[in-house]
Amino acid sequence: MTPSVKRAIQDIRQNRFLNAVTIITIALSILIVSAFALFFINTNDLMNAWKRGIRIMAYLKPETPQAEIPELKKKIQNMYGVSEARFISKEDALNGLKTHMKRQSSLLDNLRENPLPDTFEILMIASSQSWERVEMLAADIEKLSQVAEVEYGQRWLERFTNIFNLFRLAGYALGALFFMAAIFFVANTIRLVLYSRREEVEIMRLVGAADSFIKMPFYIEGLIQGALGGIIGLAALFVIFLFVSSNVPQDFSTGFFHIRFLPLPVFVAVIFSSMFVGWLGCYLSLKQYLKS
Amino acid sequence: MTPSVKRAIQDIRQNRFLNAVTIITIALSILIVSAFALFFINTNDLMNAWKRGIRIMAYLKPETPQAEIPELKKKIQNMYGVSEARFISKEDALNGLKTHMKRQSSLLDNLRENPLPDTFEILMIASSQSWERVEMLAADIEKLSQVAEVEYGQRWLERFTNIFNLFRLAGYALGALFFMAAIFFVANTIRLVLYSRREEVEIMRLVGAADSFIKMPFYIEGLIQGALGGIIGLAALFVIFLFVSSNVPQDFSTGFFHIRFLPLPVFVAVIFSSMFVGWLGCYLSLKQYLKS
Amino acid sequence: MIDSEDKSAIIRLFHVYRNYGVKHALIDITLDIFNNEFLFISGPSGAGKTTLLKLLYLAEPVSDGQILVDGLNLSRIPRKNIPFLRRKFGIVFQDYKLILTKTVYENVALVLEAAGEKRRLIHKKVKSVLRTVGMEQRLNSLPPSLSGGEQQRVAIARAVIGDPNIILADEPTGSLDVDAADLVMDLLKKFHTRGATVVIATHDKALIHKTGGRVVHLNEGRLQVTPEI
Amino acid sequence: MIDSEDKSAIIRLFHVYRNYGVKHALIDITLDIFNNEFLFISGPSGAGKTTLLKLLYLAEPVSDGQILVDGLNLSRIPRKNIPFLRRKFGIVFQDYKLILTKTVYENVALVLEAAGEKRRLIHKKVKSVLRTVGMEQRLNSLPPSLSGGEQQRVAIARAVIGDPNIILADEPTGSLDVDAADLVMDLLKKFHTRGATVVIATHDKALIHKTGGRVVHLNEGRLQVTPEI
Ligand SMILES: Nc1ncnc2c1ncn2[C@@H]1O[C@H](COP(=O)(O)OP(=O)(O)OP(=O)(O)O)[C@@H](O)[C@H]1O
Ligand SMILES: Nc1ncnc2c1ncn2[C@@H]1O[C@H](COP(=O)(O)OP(=O)(O)OP(=O)(O)O)[C@@H](O)[C@H]1O
Ligand SMILES: [Mg+2]
Ligand SMILES: [Mg+2]
Repeated sequence: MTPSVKRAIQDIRQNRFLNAVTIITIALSILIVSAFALFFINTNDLMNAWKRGIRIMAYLKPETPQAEIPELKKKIQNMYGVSEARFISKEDALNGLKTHMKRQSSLLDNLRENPLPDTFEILMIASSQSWERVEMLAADIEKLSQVAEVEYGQRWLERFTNIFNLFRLAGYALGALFFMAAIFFVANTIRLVLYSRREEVEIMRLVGAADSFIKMPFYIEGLIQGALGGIIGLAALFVIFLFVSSNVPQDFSTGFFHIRFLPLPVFVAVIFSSMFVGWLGCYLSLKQYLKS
Repeated sequence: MTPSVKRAIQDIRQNRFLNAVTIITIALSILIVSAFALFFINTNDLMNAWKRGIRIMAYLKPETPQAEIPELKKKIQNMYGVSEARFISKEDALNGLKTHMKRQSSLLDNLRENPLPDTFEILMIASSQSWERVEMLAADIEKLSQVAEVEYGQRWLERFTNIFNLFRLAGYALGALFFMAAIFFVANTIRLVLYSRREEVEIMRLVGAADSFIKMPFYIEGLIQGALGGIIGLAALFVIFLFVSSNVPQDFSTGFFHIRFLPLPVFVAVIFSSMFVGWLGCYLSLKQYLKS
Repeated sequence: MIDSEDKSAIIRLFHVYRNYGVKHALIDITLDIFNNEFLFISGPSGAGKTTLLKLLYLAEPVSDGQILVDGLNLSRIPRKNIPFLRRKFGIVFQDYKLILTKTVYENVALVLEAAGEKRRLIHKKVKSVLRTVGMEQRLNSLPPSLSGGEQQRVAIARAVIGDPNIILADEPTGSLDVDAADLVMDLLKKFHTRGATVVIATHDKALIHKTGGRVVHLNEGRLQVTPEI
Repeated sequence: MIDSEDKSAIIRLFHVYRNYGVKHALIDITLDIFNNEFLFISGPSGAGKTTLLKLLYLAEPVSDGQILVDGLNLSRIPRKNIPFLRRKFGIVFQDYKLILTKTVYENVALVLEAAGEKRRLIHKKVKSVLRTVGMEQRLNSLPPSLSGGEQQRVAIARAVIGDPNIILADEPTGSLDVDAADLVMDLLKKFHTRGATVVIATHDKALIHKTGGRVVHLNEGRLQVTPEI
């Protein structure tokens, strides 16, 4: 063990209260920011699951020959953003309408001929979706010679997307705010801690210690505090996560989307960021005290 | 001005750095918590606007005489949670269906007789809505002798409500977390500030100052810091609010719901809470230093 | 030569011990300090002089034994009455214990403010006492900008401003040159003349010889009472 | 009587001034301190003794004038080299300046650690120097649990442990009884004999008379050079 590390550990022991305060502050900040990240990741999953519900219906012209269908299908499937194109013949469509209308299906029994067109139901790739992309794709499909008309989404789906964008905007604003606040709280706590130890720093300088000698243990402490704070914060988040996710309505998490914890890379990134923040807090504060 | 207030003001001047740190910490905490409150208030507004879209359709039995309609309407309107019951005759319904079906409306032209029933469209009071209430009300209406069948909402509306409940649950969890964290950060900052002033407190005690004499200026400082922090935090939130709300898609805020800032009572409550937190932070920390 | 006029004890110690862990700072101290006495507690570095004073104003509790101050048993004083006990004393701390963020004026005024005195009176008294110790020019200085001796003089001013019954002075002239020390001793004698009991802890034998008064000698925590000089 | 054997100046002050706002703490000081000299700076409280020492180790800059230490012009030393200047000095601060959260051992060891010494050597040296000042029993005590004199002895130990070229001691015996003071002065003389330059700031005339050496007298910031005693 190098002398600096030894001094850092000694120092942590000698200033238990101050170290505990710093570690808890970092842990809480990490908890907040990563709770936000967790919320966001899951909301995004949810949004994608929802968007998988967006489908474009392309009604074909009545005169389209059956033979062109497979080629047309291929054409649509090769378009950018399309994940699947399912052909629904006009007979299937009528049957579907009958089941769907249930109570009013009697009025369909009296038809002389099937008035419905052949249809392609087109699903989109979740990741590449936005309301604009859906519209662009729909316009492209409409340009195909066999397609009579295109219908996509319902009014509510558009509305929902708009609402979600509002959520997302507010979410980014809040997230950025929390993130900066967390950095401030940590830097600030470290600054107050060093403020209450400024005499010690001053004495070391007076007896001939170089700035690097003085700083080193503080930096190491900052890294240790950052690592501990990050681990504690994520552990706390996991406990809260378990609690919340066990309270989510069953049909929800077993349904079309699963609540999940932070993925491993994010997890590791959080710990490293936490260590970086611990170090940075020391760096900025020490710079101030060692200036003159 | 009482001596304590004078001493508090002197004290703020003599410890500018420490006071600035405390005030900024309180301001940031207030900013975070009230940003969350703002987000929540608006989301709730949005949710209510959405829910106003939930309507129960009560299809009447074909044999119901026209004469019973007004009485039935009155009956439904008096039911708990109902805001409006609108009668739609079977003719109106068929016309509506024709416009709605557009492309397929040709198939309705061939009908021998109108197969649709008379209908009541029932709107609910926004505030008293939950999925359970909608279901209860629907069940009650179905019990009416003239009612053949009840239809309410669509699958997606139920789903949306579920999603929103998930949002709400996660939101409460996050909100509670932020709130506690903010309290911790403030209490902690005050504690560190008092830690760096513990010698001063100790000296005052040694020269015969009573605890109340020592505490008073700290409390007054806490209140002043709380008030200033609260005002600064809310001002910052207002600036952020202006920025975010000017970036919200136009059809949104002009549409069925308006983004709004915190209402005045909440505003005032936040300032008072902020002062309380400032005081509480001092109280808890001083209690510790004055123990032995 | 200073005479103790009143022979009733104002401070009484009975078999007092003070231990820090295994270290015995004071061992079986039994001592009466009389009303209006001028007493020196002498002894080498680490003898227990400061510890003895600390026990009197309840900065620390005794490990064993009893102390009576003005008839009050210190171990029976409820927490909330400790400030009233301390106001009987004027204390010069060995390390001064000035508040570093407050000015000289505020440091000295603190004692009277804590006792609830009026601002006007405080102002007059602080100025006058600072003049006595020769610090009237430095009212608005902060302690870190004062020399060692100047800080000590402020500490002495703070100790006597409340017109205390008992003055406890721990090395009150340690940082002072002979002239300043004489000034301070004259001040303490003046308060003694006015009826105060003065207890001075010092290792400075020259000071004791010059001033006179009863001397008790501490050595490694034990008391060696010597006859009055 | 102590002789200065080598007459080349190790510290030179030319027309040095130090002002704090309107206050003139040092006025036109011109002084040579010779290699291996044993010099007393005497003067009453507030004369400027501590300020003079502070200028030497660059705790504060001069307001005007020049100071050379070991041939280096202090106003030309780049910031990053200040630690090396300070390592030439062993300093006893008037207020000790011990780190309150570190043990006696750690406080003293700090100087050698900062200079990059090996742990083994540090251990040996710290123990030996603490023995010399009679504090070998208190290695693991924190400064607040030491008596005033004990703290001062630790401060002295820290000042001499680096085997400094120049020892600056500000009232090094102010909190010590006669025996402990003699011990400390003997220690300083020993370092002087080994070749160190010793500068002692004190108001204690008795100490000066007893020890001998050159004396310069400060009064209200002005130097009055008296002939060698
Ligand atoms: N809190 C403490 N913990 C451990 N030991 C202590 C504590 N306070 C004092 N001591 C020890 O008790 C002994 C007496 O200390 P005290 O301060 O009373 O000495 P003193 O007579 O005032 O000496 P000086 O003249 O050097 O000030 C010393 O050895 C000191 O180290
Ligand atoms: N930072 C400062 N600001 C203002 N005045 C100061 C400052 N430092 C020192 N002084 C003043 O300069 C004068 C000289 O102070 P210095 O500490 O050098 O005295 P000293 O000779 O060491 O006295 P003592 O024997 O009492 O320690 C004093 O009057 C002091 O108040
Ligand atoms: Mg003492
Ligand atoms: Mg001095």
